[in-house]
Amino acid sequence: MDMFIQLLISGVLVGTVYGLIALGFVLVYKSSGILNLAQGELVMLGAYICYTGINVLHLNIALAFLFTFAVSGVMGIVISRVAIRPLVGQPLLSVIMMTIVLSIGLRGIAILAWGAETEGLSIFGHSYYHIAGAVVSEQSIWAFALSVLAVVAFALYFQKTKGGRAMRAVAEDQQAAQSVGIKIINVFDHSWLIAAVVGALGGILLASGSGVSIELSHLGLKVLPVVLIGGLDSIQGAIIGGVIVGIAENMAVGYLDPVVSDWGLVGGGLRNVFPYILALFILVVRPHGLFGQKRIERI
Amino acid sequence: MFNKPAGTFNASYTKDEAIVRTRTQWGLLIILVGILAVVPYYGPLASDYWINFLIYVAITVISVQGLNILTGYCGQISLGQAAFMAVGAYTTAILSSKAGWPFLACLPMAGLMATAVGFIFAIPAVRVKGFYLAITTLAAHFVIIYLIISLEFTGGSIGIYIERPRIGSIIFDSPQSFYMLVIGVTIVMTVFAKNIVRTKVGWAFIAIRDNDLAAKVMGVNPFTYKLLAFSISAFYAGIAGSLLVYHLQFAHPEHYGLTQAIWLLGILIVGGMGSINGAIFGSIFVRLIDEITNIHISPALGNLFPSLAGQMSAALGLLVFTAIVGIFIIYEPRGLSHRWQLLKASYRLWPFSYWT
Amino acid sequence: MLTVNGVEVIYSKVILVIKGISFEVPDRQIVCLLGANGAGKTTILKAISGLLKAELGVITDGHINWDNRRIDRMRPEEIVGLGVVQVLEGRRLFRHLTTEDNLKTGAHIRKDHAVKRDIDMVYELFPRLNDLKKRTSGYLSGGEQQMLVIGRALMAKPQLILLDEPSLGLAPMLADEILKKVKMIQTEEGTSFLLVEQNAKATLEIADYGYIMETGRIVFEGSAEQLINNEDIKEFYIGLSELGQRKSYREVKHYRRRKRW
Amino acid sequence: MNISIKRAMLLFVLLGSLLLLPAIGACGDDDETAQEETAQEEDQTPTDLGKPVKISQTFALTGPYASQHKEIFEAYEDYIKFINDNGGLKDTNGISHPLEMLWVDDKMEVTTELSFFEKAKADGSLIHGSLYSSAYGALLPKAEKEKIPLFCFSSSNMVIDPQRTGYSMFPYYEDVLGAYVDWFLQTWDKPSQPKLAIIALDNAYGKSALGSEILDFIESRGVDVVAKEVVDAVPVDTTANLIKIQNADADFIYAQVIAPTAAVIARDMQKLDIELTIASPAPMGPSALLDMAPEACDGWIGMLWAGFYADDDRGVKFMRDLQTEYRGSPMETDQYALGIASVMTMVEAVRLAMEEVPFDELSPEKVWQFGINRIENFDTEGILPPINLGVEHGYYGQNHVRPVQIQGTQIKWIDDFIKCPDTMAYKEYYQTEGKAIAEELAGE
Repeated sequence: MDMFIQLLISGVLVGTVYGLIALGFVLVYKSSGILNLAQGELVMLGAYICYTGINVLHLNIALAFLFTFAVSGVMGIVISRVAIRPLVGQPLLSVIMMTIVLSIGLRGIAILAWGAETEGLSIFGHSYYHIAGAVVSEQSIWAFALSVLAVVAFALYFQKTKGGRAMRAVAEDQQAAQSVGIKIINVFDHSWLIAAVVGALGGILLASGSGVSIELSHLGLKVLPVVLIGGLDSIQGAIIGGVIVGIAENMAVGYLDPVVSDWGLVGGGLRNVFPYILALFILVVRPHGLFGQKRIERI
Repeated sequence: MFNKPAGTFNASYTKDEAIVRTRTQWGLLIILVGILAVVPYYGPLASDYWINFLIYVAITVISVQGLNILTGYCGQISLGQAAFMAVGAYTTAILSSKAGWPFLACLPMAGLMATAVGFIFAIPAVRVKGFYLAITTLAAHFVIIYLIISLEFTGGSIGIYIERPRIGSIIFDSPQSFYMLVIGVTIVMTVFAKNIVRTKVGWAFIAIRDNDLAAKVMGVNPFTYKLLAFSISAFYAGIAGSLLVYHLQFAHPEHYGLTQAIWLLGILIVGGMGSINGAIFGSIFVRLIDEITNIHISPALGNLFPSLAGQMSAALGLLVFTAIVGIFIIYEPRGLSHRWQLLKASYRLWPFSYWT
Repeated sequence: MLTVNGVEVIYSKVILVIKGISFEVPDRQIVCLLGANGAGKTTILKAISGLLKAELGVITDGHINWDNRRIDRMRPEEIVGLGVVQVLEGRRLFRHLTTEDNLKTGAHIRKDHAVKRDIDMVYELFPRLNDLKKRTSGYLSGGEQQMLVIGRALMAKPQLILLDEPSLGLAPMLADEILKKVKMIQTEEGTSFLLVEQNAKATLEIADYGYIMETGRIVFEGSAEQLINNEDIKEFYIGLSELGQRKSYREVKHYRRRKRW
Repeated sequence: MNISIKRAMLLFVLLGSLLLLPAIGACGDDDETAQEETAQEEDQTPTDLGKPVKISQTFALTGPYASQHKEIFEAYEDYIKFINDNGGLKDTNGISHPLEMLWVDDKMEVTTELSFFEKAKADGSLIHGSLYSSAYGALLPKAEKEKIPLFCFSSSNMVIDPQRTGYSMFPYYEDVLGAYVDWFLQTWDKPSQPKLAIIALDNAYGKSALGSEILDFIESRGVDVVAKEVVDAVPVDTTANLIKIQNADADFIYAQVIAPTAAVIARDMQKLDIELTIASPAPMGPSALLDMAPEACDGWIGMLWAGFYADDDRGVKFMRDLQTEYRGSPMETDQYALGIASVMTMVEAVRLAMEEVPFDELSPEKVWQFGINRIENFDTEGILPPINLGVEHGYYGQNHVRPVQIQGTQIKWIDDFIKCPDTMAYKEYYQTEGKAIAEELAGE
């Protein structure tokens, strides 16, 4: 029982960060219809930029966060202008490949700038708390709190402001949005900016636990089952999907690994694969995820 | 459809459907095959290094042909091709090393096994489309590689060694002989692909790619044909994987990473989707650039800037791939095959090449 | 005043859709474009509003002027900024936004603070929308949706509205009501309209001037009265013969094949 | 139309410039040949400098092992510079030859690895090295066929057996785990059966600790393996795995991971208040762990093959001097030490062969025959225990590990070199049959 609660709580804490990263992903998809497979690299770069802010520029933590957001935001806009704008109206494969290629290029840039070494990123305290029968680290509480804060801030922005409305309008109908004078490419820039910033925040939060490395970009791939489960175009789906994946991972390690281990799968190791298997099953039942909209297609 | 020589008209449907239409084309084809046969023995490419490279390009061509049928013709994006290659490779490795099956039995079995696995993963995949499909195939990749690395009989994380292929009493031991074998299979698979896409099945694929709802209305069942496309594509991947494992003589899960799948898609884009020639051009072009960058330039660059050697060379390959594929996506989404068409057209229509 | 001068539009680099047409929309007037499906009416509207570019359409010849400024090379948002707003065919709402949010997006390009007042003005014009303020617009009825898209266009404070088939898929009564509102907007606000319609009879009742398009060309033009009284127009677009009887479709077609403007 | 022409032109310019890349590469080659020519000219004048002697090595400077491999890469560079600054290698005629390393970043792609191997072969490399099993496995059949000596930096026992022309001079992962179990049992004084938990990285390197042979071995020592956990290379959270270990009531842990993984595990262990002996094999890199999780890694043990850490052996001093000279300051990372040990051995094999074979007749096969097979009790002066390679010596390479521990902010040796047990039951195979094959190869 103790184990169950511990796994549940750590799953929720990590899952919120996944949800945050998935949010950036969903946003780009909604506004520009582009599957951003480079989200993992935005996460990784965010962590590196923050590392530079703290360890090279010797900024304090708040400034380092702002520095990271500013640099990532600019990067998001540059990506949007250089790589994404030419893709308007291109076939799906081109769009998907472009983001994949982008992810490879960003990894190249990161290696060029920071080398491929692993660095520690210690920004939160290292104390531990007992909450509801589980032990949680200060780092994961911060990660949870900041993710929730970011999600709420984002939701308010999306619902209440002119920019947010423009994004929602573009997400619904690009041509109609153009017809009322919304500049679509600005909205693209906007969504990439936000995707880069929430990605960077997610990167900092994750790296504060596991250190900064190129491999951090693989955590970006965790976003994919999240959005498959939640639905590519649903913001609440992203958050809930994130939490589901966080919990599912932990439960898979805790309860399924021993089972499959007995079946002959050495050591289990379902952590990464289980969310995908779950996503595959959900897709069979609900091809648009739990919260995704079913698109009505016309010939 | 400007791929017919000017002034050449087809007098019958049989002729219209023929793969090779004119005598010149027959001639060129024979010369090409002749060149391919001579290359490992004479000329600048007659070294182990280049033969190794050509073998790898040929294996890539097979895999890309499969992906081309699925993605280029049927419009279904797949990131799972590397994993299906792994299925073919491991089928071969296990049957050959543990059960002693000969090459001629292993090769088709590898294809069929990959087809079977592809079929299983195609069932959820054909229900979804677009981006969901892309991620679903990604899921297939992770699950397959996970199973390979976790199971005992696949050699797990250790890998499996296998012997050189043999047919009857001939052992394909030298690079040259293995090259011949691979080229032979590649030609057969390419002709097969060409045949698939010009038949009714091929047109059904294209109908689904262009609009699967419309295809459905026209009586093409998208579900069946998508499954078929997935299966054919996986079959090609299986054959390619089988040849690759014979080439390496070693099966290891790390050889079939996601990067490989991405490379295959990149090659498809550079070559030109929905074109049999494109798959060949793309494979040669991208692999050549990759080879030159990784093997020749990146260490040289590293030696030039010793303090940054690691960074430079590691980043270079990634950036070059990004540049090539990115440029093609933005400036020439129809790929090299389109350029080739233009070239051919301007040659045929010369001096009246105002068609373009 | 909008002047379209010798415009030619090509789609996807091969399909010539508009074959050089010229017309004008004077200030404070309702001008209608009539024609069969595929005549290129929607295309010319999109050419004016700049939305064509997103659809791989290109204006290859001619020019479009609005108040003596060339607008055919401008981006859609710039054209909206100059006071020319298109209302797309098929009631293209932002279906998951509320009625009020839809109206707010209509004012996207505006920087002033009178948005709230203008929203109230739209509610005054379409009182039914007032009751549905907080409703998700996707759940409105067809007529309400059409009112909302017109209202949304009004939020940009346009001088010219390009209105594409407002009565499409609406019951005749609702269609008439919408057209009446259009007339009302024109007289009260002084907004001019370029109206594309299939329902020629009702349209010509409110229009000042009309053009007939067929396969990418303007084949006939005249004031609303002239058009109404023209026999051919009656025949093809209003569907009445001289005797005031509806002709069978086959006969019309047959005749049409024979006669070309 | 204009736009498309412009685009086409741009495309061709860009592609053209890409195709220029080989030209640049060729320029590099030209330089080399130019160097060779000048070297040849110098040959005739009695300045004692001959053609370069080439060795080749691949690294994975991209991917999960990048940071380790970069240190190893630097070690190779420094040592080769050192050899060349000290006159290069002398051939049978007493002429000195500079040493040259051909290398490539294989990005963990086997095809690059294989391609480079063929190129190195064509360029006259005498000995080849790769760093991890998946690449090594694909090279071995080719190397074997042409009798090219092939070094695998770190490997699992299964990949490398039976040895013919492929070598790992460091102990196998399985054997290191065996050594750790034995080492732990020395101090086990409780009456109960000791319980071991294994944490493995989710890849080939990690999972080699979970092979059935090694598990059988551990069982044969009377140790119960109570948990087999698999974690990501860069995990977010290992709480679930550690709770299982906690619940299984393990007495000690073996973590076949790399430093970023270890950092997360260390923190989670602290969080869950798990205080058990935990050790990792060499690729983990205790110095990197200390950088990443200084507050949580106290007590972590590294079962190292070589390393720095305040030893006053001559070899360690040598490495420190090397780093000071070529890198500005001593960095003292354990991967560097492994790199030095490895390149030293490779160069030693070439040197031994050059003593026997005239320079013009040098070939990989000769290096294998007269170099590797003559490496007996090769002394790295304290970096590693004496190394034995080749047919006559009972063991290929050296099979010792030495534990270090992170104590506060220091890393300290806590024991001397320990001989690893032979954990593979079928090891007898290459003591008999495998040896016969090797002898047969040597006899040809």
